Amino acid sequence: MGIGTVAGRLDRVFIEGKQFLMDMLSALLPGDWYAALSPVVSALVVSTAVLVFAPVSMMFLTWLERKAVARFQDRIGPNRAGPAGLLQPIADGIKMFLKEDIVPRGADGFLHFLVPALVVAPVFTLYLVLPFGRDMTAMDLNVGLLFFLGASAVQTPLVIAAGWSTRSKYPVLGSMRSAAQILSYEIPLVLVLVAVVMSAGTMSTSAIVEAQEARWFIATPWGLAGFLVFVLASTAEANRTPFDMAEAESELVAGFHTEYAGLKFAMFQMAEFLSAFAAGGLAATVFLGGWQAPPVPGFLAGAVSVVPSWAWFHLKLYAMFFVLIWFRGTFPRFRIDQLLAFAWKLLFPMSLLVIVAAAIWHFGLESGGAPGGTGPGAARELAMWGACLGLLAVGYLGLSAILEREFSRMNRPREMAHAP
Amino acid sequence: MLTVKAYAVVASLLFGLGVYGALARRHAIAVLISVELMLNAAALNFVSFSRLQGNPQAASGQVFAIFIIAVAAAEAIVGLAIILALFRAVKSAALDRFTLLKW
Amino acid sequence: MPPEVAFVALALTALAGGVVAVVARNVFRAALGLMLSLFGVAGLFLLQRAEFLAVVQVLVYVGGVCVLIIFAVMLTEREGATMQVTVNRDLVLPGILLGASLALGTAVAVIRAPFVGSPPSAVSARELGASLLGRYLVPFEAVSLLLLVAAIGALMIAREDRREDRREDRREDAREARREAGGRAGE
Amino acid sequence: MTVTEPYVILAVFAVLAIGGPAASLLVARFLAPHHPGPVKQEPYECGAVEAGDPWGQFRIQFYLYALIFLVFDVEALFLYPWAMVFREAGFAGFVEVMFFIGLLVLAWAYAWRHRALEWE
Repeated sequence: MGIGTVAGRLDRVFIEGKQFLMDMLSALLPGDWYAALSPVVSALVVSTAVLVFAPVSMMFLTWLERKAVARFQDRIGPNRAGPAGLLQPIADGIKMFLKEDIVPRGADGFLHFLVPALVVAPVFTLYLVLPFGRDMTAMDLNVGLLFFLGASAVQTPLVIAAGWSTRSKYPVLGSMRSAAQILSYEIPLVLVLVAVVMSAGTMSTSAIVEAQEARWFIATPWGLAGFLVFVLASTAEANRTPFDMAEAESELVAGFHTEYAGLKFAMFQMAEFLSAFAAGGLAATVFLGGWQAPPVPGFLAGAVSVVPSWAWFHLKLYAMFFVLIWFRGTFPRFRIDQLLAFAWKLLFPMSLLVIVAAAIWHFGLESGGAPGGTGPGAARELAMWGACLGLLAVGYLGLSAILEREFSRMNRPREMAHAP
Repeated sequence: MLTVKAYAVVASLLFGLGVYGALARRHAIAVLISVELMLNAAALNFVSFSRLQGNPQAASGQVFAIFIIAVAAAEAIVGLAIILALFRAVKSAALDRFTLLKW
Repeated sequence: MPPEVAFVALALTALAGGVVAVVARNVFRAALGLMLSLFGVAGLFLLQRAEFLAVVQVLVYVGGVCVLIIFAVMLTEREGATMQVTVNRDLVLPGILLGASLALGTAVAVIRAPFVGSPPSAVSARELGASLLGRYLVPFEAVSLLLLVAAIGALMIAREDRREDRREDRREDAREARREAGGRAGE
Repeated sequence: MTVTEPYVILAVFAVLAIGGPAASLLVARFLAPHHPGPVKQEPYECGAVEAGDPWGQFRIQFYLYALIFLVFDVEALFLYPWAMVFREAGFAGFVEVMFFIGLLVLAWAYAWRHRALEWE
């Protein structure tokens, strides 16, 4: 067995694992039973895989984040439970289970239970459409990309209901702010992905990865700008620092989940964490080539192809998540007015420009032969880079000049409207 | 056997619910919610009946459903803005309190 | 799993949500009922292989229209303005009669009509795009105009007049102060 | 990985993804202690006595953001079908869509101009 076959087997290890389970089932069950049950069982296997993957990664990620942030702040971080504090998430989980559930007086008791029970479900569904490796998309919908956006849009009403059901001021205010923030940042996110769909010609996440075989989308001018917009907007949508306005401890206690204790609180925590992680996964999928190996010079190609596709995806996923931790460790928080102005006055017009740049890029390159290559093709490509980046830079500089002026005007001390 | 009829029956029941709500509710926003239900029933009908036609026409039904969604969004935007403006004037969202133009 | 099971579950979801939306006394809960109903209808779209529509339904309706409605509910549920009676008593019976007769009438008509449904054929977003830019180009551009007008109009109507607002605030403050004073006297 | 119809997996997944958390919340309800008290049950206000009902203390600003969001969300929904056929539609399609976007950019400019995008 050559290296190639081993690598191939390794690449398909999860798929074959599932096939093995199904084969075992078909041996155990009578034929017609198997025929009736197999779609359900197959769905069950896939669902269980996703539903186990998400919380387990979450455990590891909380540990990773606490350790990393501790290092940023010159601390050690969790180090008591297990080696290097690795068992800390489990200890936390048990603690959450055993904590008293406090429901504030006047709360809508039914919603107070229902919302935490529901809040993780849409986040889990995000993982259904992420291609974890070659042929490893749990549910390969032909509208996968929009499905992802739709599932994350469900968060908004849930957040509002979570705050509203407590009938307590901080959560109610926090939930309104959260909702306004999620809505504001969703627009640039949705628009930037239009550029991806234009280029890939499909909305299926796995097909988008395949469309990047020749060139990752981040290696184009619109892709580069789109990636930046996407990362900023999805960080904000997942309510992470520096955009965690909704739960600015100094102003709003803990935002919309202030009045939730014990496992209910853990559910919100999990939803937030996992949606940030999934957003990183989507960024890796649509801009960083998903499970594709990076393009390398010939002599390295053999070495690169040994690494299975799912490992590449995870590498990119964790790299993206590390960037989020990095943000958290280094950036101070925005003010709410800055936050919303940033979404509407900078990211929104920039995302429209990304669409225009993507169109220019394609019209420019496709009217004159294949992209890439040498000779006149390369010169044309260079010209297109210049044109697209020029457009984006002019837009960015113009908008930021306007914003700068607006903010300096706003920050000037002015008399209070009606001082007491 | 699932046919167009099954979907159409669901749509008509939804529409009936919407009609009841739009008539009997006293809260202006509740009436708007009922209208949204009716619009949704119509969209459901468009999609299921588009299956009756041949494939080249199947897209039409869905295009209409998309337009319905867009119009429903515009309706919600303007309708709620009007309700909010009235609320500021009357301090209530009850439809029978909006008697500014009545003598 | 046969599609019939999914159909029944989704249809019940849509109808149950609809019932909550039209009978719940609390308008916030009515909005949540609408959300449930919209989910059910999205599922029915998915069952008919209208994937794009199903996803858009969730994205725009649940994530947009419902949120807007909920915000409006919160703005109108100010202290003292919470409505105790949410139905118009004179219209309940006519409403039930009209709604039921319309629903049953169309349902019976539909059942007796000679419709024969073809099996669901998926319509890709690609075809939708082609017809939006082709046959439906004018309505497509008109939607943009409609949204522009709706946005500008709603912004004009909904935005509070600042001066009036400030006066209102002061009045609120005075009321609050009076209430507080009264409360202290009562203690 | 799967050739089954999308709704099968979605249905199974929905049952598991909603049922799992709900079940664990129910289990926690039995495991966790439950000693309510008048002070513990008070809405959290940093120790201050609560004043006024939090339901209905909102600013119209939230509504304005939701409104503008909805406008552009609908815009985006119309852009996706175009993006799918971007190549086939060619330059003519691009111009048509730019007209579509351009009108909505007017709405955005109006909102900016009239300070609807501002948080004060």
